[in-house]
Amino acid sequence: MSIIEELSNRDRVFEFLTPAVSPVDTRHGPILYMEDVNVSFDGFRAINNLNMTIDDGELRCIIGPNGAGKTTMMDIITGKTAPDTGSVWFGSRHNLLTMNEPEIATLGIGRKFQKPTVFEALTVFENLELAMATDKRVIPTLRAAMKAEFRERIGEVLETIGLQDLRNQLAGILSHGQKQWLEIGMLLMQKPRLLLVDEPVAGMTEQEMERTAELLTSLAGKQSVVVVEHDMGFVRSIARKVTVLHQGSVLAEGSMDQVSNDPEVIKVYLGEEA
Amino acid sequence: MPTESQMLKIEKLNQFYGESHTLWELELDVPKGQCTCVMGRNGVGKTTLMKCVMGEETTSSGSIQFDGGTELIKQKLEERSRLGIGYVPQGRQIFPLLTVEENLRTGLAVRKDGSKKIPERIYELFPVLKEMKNRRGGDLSGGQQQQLAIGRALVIEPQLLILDEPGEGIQPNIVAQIGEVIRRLIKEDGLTVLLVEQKLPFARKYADRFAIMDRGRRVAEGEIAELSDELIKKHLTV
Amino acid sequence: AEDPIKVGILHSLSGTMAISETVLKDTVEMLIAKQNAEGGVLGRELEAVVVDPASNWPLFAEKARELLAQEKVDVIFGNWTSVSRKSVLPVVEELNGLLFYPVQYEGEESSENVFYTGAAPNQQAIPAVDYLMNNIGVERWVLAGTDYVYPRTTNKILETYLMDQGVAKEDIMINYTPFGHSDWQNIVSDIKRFGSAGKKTAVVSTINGDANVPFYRELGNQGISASDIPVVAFSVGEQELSGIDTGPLVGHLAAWNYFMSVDSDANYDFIDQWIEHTGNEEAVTNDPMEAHYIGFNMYIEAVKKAGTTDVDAVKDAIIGVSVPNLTGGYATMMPNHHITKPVLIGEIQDNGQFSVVWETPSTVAGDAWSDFLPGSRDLIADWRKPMFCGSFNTATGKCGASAGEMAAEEAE
Amino acid sequence: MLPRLSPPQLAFNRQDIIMSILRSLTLLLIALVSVLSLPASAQEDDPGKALLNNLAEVPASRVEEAINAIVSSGDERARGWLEAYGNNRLSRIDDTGQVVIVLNNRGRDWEIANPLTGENMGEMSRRELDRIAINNRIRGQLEGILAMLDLNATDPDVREASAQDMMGKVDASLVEPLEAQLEREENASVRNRIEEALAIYRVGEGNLEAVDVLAGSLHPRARAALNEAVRSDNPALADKAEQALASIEQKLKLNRAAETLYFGLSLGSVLVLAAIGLAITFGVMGVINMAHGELIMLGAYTTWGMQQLLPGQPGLALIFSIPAGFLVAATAGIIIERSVIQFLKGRPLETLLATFGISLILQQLVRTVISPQNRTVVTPEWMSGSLVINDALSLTLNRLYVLAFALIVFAALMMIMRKTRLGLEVRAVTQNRAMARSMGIRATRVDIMTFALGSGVAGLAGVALSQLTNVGPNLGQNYIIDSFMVVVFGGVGNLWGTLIAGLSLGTINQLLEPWAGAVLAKIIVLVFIILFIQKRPKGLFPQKGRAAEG
Amino acid sequence: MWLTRPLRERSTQIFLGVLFAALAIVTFLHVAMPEDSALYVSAYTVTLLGKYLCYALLAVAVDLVWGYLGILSLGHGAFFAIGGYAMGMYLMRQIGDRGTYGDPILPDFMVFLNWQELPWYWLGFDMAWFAFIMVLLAPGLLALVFGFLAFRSRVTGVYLSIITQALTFALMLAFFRNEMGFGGNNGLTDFRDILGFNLRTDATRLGLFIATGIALAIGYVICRGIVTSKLGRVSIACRDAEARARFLGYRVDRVQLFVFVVSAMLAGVAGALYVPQVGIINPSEFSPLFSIEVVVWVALGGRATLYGAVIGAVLVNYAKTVFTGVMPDAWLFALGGLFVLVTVFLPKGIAGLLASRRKGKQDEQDTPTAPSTTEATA
Ligand SMILES: Nc1ncnc2c1ncn2[C@@H]1O[C@H](COP(=O)(O)OP(=O)(O)OP(=O)(O)O)[C@@H](O)[C@H]1O
Ligand SMILES: Nc1ncnc2c1ncn2[C@@H]1O[C@H](COP(=O)(O)OP(=O)(O)OP(=O)(O)O)[C@@H](O)[C@H]1O
Ligand SMILES: CC(C)C[C@H](N)C(=O)O
Ligand SMILES: [Mg+2]
Ligand SMILES: [Mg+2]
Repeated sequence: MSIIEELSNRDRVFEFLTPAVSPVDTRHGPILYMEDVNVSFDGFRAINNLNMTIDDGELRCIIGPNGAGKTTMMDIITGKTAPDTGSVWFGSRHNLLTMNEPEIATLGIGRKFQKPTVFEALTVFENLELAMATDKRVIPTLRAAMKAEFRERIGEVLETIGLQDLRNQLAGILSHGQKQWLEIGMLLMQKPRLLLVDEPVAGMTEQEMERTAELLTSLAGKQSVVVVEHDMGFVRSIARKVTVLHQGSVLAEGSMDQVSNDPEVIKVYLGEEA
Repeated sequence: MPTESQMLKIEKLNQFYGESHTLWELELDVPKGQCTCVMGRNGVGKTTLMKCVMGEETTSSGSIQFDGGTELIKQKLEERSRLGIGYVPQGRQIFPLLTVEENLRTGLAVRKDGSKKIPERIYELFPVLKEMKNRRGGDLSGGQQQQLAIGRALVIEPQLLILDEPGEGIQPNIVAQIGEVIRRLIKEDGLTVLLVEQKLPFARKYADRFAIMDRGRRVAEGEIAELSDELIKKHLTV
Repeated sequence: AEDPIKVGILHSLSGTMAISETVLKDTVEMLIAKQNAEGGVLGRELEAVVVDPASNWPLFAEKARELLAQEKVDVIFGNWTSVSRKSVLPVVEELNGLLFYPVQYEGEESSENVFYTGAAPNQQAIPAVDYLMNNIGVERWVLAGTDYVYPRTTNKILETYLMDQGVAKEDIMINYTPFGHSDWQNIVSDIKRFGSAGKKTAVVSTINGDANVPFYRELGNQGISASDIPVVAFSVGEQELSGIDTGPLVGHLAAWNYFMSVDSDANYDFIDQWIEHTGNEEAVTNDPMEAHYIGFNMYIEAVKKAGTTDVDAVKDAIIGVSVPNLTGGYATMMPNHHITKPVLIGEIQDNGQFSVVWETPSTVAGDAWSDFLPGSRDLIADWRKPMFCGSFNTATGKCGASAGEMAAEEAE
Repeated sequence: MLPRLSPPQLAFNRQDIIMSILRSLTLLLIALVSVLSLPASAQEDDPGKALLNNLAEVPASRVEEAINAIVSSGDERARGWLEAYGNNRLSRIDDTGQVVIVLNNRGRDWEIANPLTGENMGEMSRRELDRIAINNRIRGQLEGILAMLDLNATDPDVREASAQDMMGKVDASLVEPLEAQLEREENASVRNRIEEALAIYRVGEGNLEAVDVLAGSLHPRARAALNEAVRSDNPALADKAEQALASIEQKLKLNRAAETLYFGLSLGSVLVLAAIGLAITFGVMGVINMAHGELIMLGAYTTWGMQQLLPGQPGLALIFSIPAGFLVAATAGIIIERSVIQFLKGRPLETLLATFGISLILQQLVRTVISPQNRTVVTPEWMSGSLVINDALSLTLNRLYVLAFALIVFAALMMIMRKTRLGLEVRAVTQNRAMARSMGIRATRVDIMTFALGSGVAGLAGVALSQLTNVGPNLGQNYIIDSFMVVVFGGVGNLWGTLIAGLSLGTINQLLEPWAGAVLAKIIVLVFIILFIQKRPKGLFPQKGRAAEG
Repeated sequence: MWLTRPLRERSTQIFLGVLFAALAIVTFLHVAMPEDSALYVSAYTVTLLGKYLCYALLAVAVDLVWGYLGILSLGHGAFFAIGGYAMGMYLMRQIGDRGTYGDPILPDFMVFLNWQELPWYWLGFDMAWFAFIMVLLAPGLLALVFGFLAFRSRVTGVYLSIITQALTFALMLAFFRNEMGFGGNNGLTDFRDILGFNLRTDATRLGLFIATGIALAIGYVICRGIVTSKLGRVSIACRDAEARARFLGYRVDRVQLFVFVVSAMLAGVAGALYVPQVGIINPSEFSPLFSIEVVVWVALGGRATLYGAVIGAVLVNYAKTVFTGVMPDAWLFALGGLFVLVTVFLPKGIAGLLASRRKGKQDEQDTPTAPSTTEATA
């Protein structure tokens, strides 16, 4: 695990690599703050007066029925979808609603999509290279050189995600689960302050799930992590605080035990036996 | 096991992606009226095997016999569904710009009874689909899409239903519900199910038989009860 | 036997201009075949070298260079559009070739190496306007053209000319359209309105190529007949009419130097020959074909006169050469490399032919430089020595720069 | 009809003509009765012969007299002769000097007939015939004369047309006969016309009441007369005329607006027709079909071919061309699909390359097999001319038909895509081919049928376009860019989008044209498209939501 | 350095080697061989080859945006033509008073259409340095403005293709207008000399040919430099999964804009070199069909390889030259057939054919292929 810690050590970032944005200010409270957010699509309310805060360094699990608005919530945070009303703040300084996706990403919010999306025409190695936290502006990118150090870091992540053998394969031919891993790897390279992870273990075996769980818990503390997942075993194994979304708003929040005994939650989500 | 009771009999199947040999001399029996679960780590070729059965990938050698005689390999992709194979692929593959209803209607063409209506039963099994009838498939949430994919495969009233990780991304109670549906269809309609699943509890609960794949080969097979921790350790952990 | 005389044919066989130019290629081939049947010239056969510049202007220059430098042709017959000629011009001048250009054009050019057998504006536009003014009594004018140099120049000339004749500015409407324009509703309706002011109105059309068919169709459908507002066109000939339902056009006019319907034996022979050559009973002839006929015969005469195909000798010899044209008269090569032509006004008939309604009493010599453009009023061209100049300024008494440079080059 | 001033040098005495015409009319009636029994013999001393010879021989300046002589002779064949003369069909045989009527003047040998007996004289070489010259001015007069004859016709429409012809041409000599005609006339609209015609004359004479008659008229002649009056030195008249003009202008403005709208819709419908096939092959199937224009061209050539097959029946041929054009283009589409496109599944951009090649081949094929020249497609009678709403507004019929045709084709296509199984299947196949096949959809068949449908519709467009523009090898090239523009502007994959895009681009263009000129209008429309796409990066009717991002 | 990286790369070395060898051989054969020798390369051929090289540079520019950025520009002819016009204006001004009307300032076409003075946008073009800067700046600026608008609002796929087409179409119509002051349909012709060298001499022609070769080499290296840099990989990322790249923090619009502008400038240079060699620039260079044809060259040569674009451009244009001479009536069949056959039988173009020949040794990174799902259709 020390590798990961090493990697996620924000203090090790070289000066010239630091993106030219002001740092996130979390002195006054949570790292993410959403208030009264509403979104509707053609009259359908996907997010309904949603209020939520994520604390700095927290690991938060979000569960909820299909269509509850979990992915939509992530879309809002990352700038993909603009809410109809409400406010979303990153730290106390950055109003996310005024920013576009790259700005938000540069600020330190990373995301893994529900459907794994990687750059299929690039190799696994290159995928990771692009995700690396460096200056993402055009000219610096043009002039960027591949340093031994970077190579090493990529190598480490490759090891973590178990794709060393496939490093020079095009990402397009990976199997579903392999793509999931690659995307997690990209997230690691990015070293964001806040990770949004949408269904990371779909299509993984139990063992892989365990590994993922370990990985995510080890990140928490230094980085904040929001995990959306339907696999209750997995959620249980990592969860500290769980939020249940339903019909676009928070239905319940609390520890896993609290939540899983909530009759409402059982009714709309878990079903009898969970 | 006598062949007549085999819905699918796969023998010595080999498949390549370009140069890379993905399925090796693969053997698999899928008995009628049962749920057979294929398991294995990521990338061992489960999806590839399903695609071979459906005809989405071409095989280089071997045979796949359907319902005690028909050689599937010789059939075109679109003819296989006419034989009564329903397919729920990994990643859902719904038609994003068709409405939910239209997605379901694509299956009507091959129905034996030539019906022009979507069977009410589908909506009973998945009420969300009725609710979202007129929304475009692509707008649905991941789990809703998964339900749609299953519903769509059921429209053709298949004899054999192939499910590639159907629980992926679906809320627990619906996963359970899908499991129940599978059971019910097996019991009521004598449906045969070929399931790919990673999640042991689900497999244990709803499957009758299992087969484990590793590196493109079938390495173990048997009644679900025979699925021992040892096997799991050997083939399913990294 | 001696080497054949090589005749380059530089006409587009594909692309937008193929519509007009392919027949000219066939014409030259026919003329060559006939000449060979008569024993060639100077005891030498003629041989056609055909290339396809594909309606692409730079390609014209390239192909011209190919013809002159690679194929070493003795003469080129070619080009339709002015832009293609402009593109080819530096090449023929540099490589000292001979080019016969068979199409009416805007003038303002005279090159030592080019022979303009089509009409200059004073051989087409001005007589046509004269006819409309004096014989039809037109008082209001629509100058409609495709937006490019030929119509612009022609209309500029006509505008000056009409104003000189006392036509008021508000009685002239000028309208330009893009190439291949196909939606004429607004413009025709404007013309209709313009023509309803109570004065006899006519349209002088320099509309080019494909745009004509929809234009005439719209005229017909909006109920403008030739007796209301006649249209006189400078680019619509028999070839173009063969693609139009002429029913609604009867009575509209065109000004050319030749019509297929001209009643002369030379013409009938030419038509017979053409029909035989193409094997098509319906084949039509037109003005640029006549221009090539004249140009070709002039070249043959000049070669005979010079006794050689040497370019400089032919250039010298050809000035003053007269050959019969197809309308029963003679065409003479003038010192400015333009030729003399009769001007005919024809009315469109329902059979796709023109009937001649008016004709200049004698032939008109082409003006390289228009008298109605301020910049060229004082210029003349004369390629006889000692003047030997394409743009001699009579006011300053000096030859334009191009000849000066050439003289300098010769001195080197 | 448009105004025509009789040129001053015309020494044509109108009264003479009128009188002679009226006289001849009576004679005509008598003759008509007697002619039935009269054998067409006694040619030698047929007075017609002298009349025709006279017409053929007089110098141009005295042609009027010769015509006059023919008219006043009262010969019942006069009308035929004059019509033949007007149509350039009167010729003389070089050798004998005999005047003949040319029945067929195409090609080198012409079919001729004897004008006196009507007997067909067979073919004669063009060389031996000498056309009897006529020019526009004379033709105009001839038309006038024939129109005057029509004022007595039994068909009120003919009478009305004839009266309309008289607008602005009435002079003192005509007032009386016209007034007499007015007395007799029962048809209201003909009366109106005659009154207007008279009023125009009277306003010119300074008559105040006549101004009232003209106040409601939209006829350009009436306006011209009022304009004259405004300039007159009679202040009362000028005043009144001005008021009348103002009210006319008001109405004209409205009509003008309606006209522009019509122009716009009509241009729009052409764009829609041209683009709609592409909306299927490109918009729905995703084939970047650069040969679309050539498929349109095939449809147009089919129309031409049909008209060749059914000579003299342009209307019938046109109607047959609709299914034929569809079939020809659809067949071509099937051949293209089977021979090329099917191998490019999943490589949509390469279809651009291949179909570009196909378009070159098709163009050159037409050039070689048929001709590099344009072909004549005849407009049938019922499609030419215009539908007259009033004097200031008339809708050209061919475009009206095309507009209707475009809407019908659109509606039919919409039905197919929405209501039939093919529509569903083609969308499923394009969205996810493998999955569609897994659902038992026969993708190959769907491809063929869809491509054939799109191509066939292109053929239909060609049939319609043959009525508006050139039928030649370049036809397709002229529409391909516009078609893509329309489909994309409307939003790829959306048929409604194509319709609205076509119609609105057409209308914008025509609205701009009067003040910007045709060239600039086109440029502005293009710039508009560019800017519009910035605002709506997925066209007019974009596919919205997650589904589109896929 | 990103620019020197390609020089160490084998494929670029081969490309440059072949290119310079060709330049040297042609020059040698032209200069040293007697005119009647079978090996003699005439000035005609030299100019012809020069033209091919201009087209090749244009094709490389198109391939850069299409192959690596997924922007199918159907309007690159516009940048080419604008570069050409900038050069043409310079050449026009060089004529000085040697024009037919002898006006020391106004070009002939302005004189006879009665223009009184030079329009402002013609000012400065009598100076070579200014004109040459404009060759880069004018297309670059147009690309910048156009690209800024388009990429900012995330116009992609066919929509982008069609508005590039609209752009070049609109420019074509505009340049056709005589009032624009660029000579209308007749364009700019009758050039005399460039930088003091007489354009009508073989030596100048050879010089232009060599200059074009060098420009192509430089352009190729620049493109290769971009493509092999991290920016190149980001481009591919933008091409295939634009949204994903954005979530990684890349300003996709900036990347697109940068590459687009570079490409437009290269196209401008190609146009500028083209004009003195063919002797005319006229609005038909703006014609949408020309731009489509350029795309066809690239596709035929093999997309996303750069050298494929060069091969495609040279091959198609050579075929055109040969066919129009050998079979003037039927060359379109041959050319059209060629397009069809190559597409059907050589899915990756000619470069793909070459690549599969030397497969094994070749590293995958060289030719990233685009997954078809993200192609420019809906
Ligand atoms: N663009 C859209 N247009 C219409 N409806 C949409 C759109 N995007 C999302 N929705 C709807 O909004 C609701 C929330 O969707 P979302 O994807 O956020 O659900 P989710 O909680 O992530 O579900 P799952 O667990 O199944 O992934 C769903 O009902 C979906 O159908
Ligand atoms: N189109 C392809 N081309 C080349 N290789 C492929 C392709 N698709 C899959 N593969 C490779 O084939 C192997 C088997 O893939 P497959 O998708 O069948 O795995 P799987 O068992 O379904 O895995 P998962 O559990 O992750 O879904 C993988 O190693 C994958 O990288
Ligand atoms: C009027 C045209 C047919 C020819 C003319 N010379 C031109 O400029 O293109
Ligand atoms: Mg989700
Ligand atoms: Mg799988």
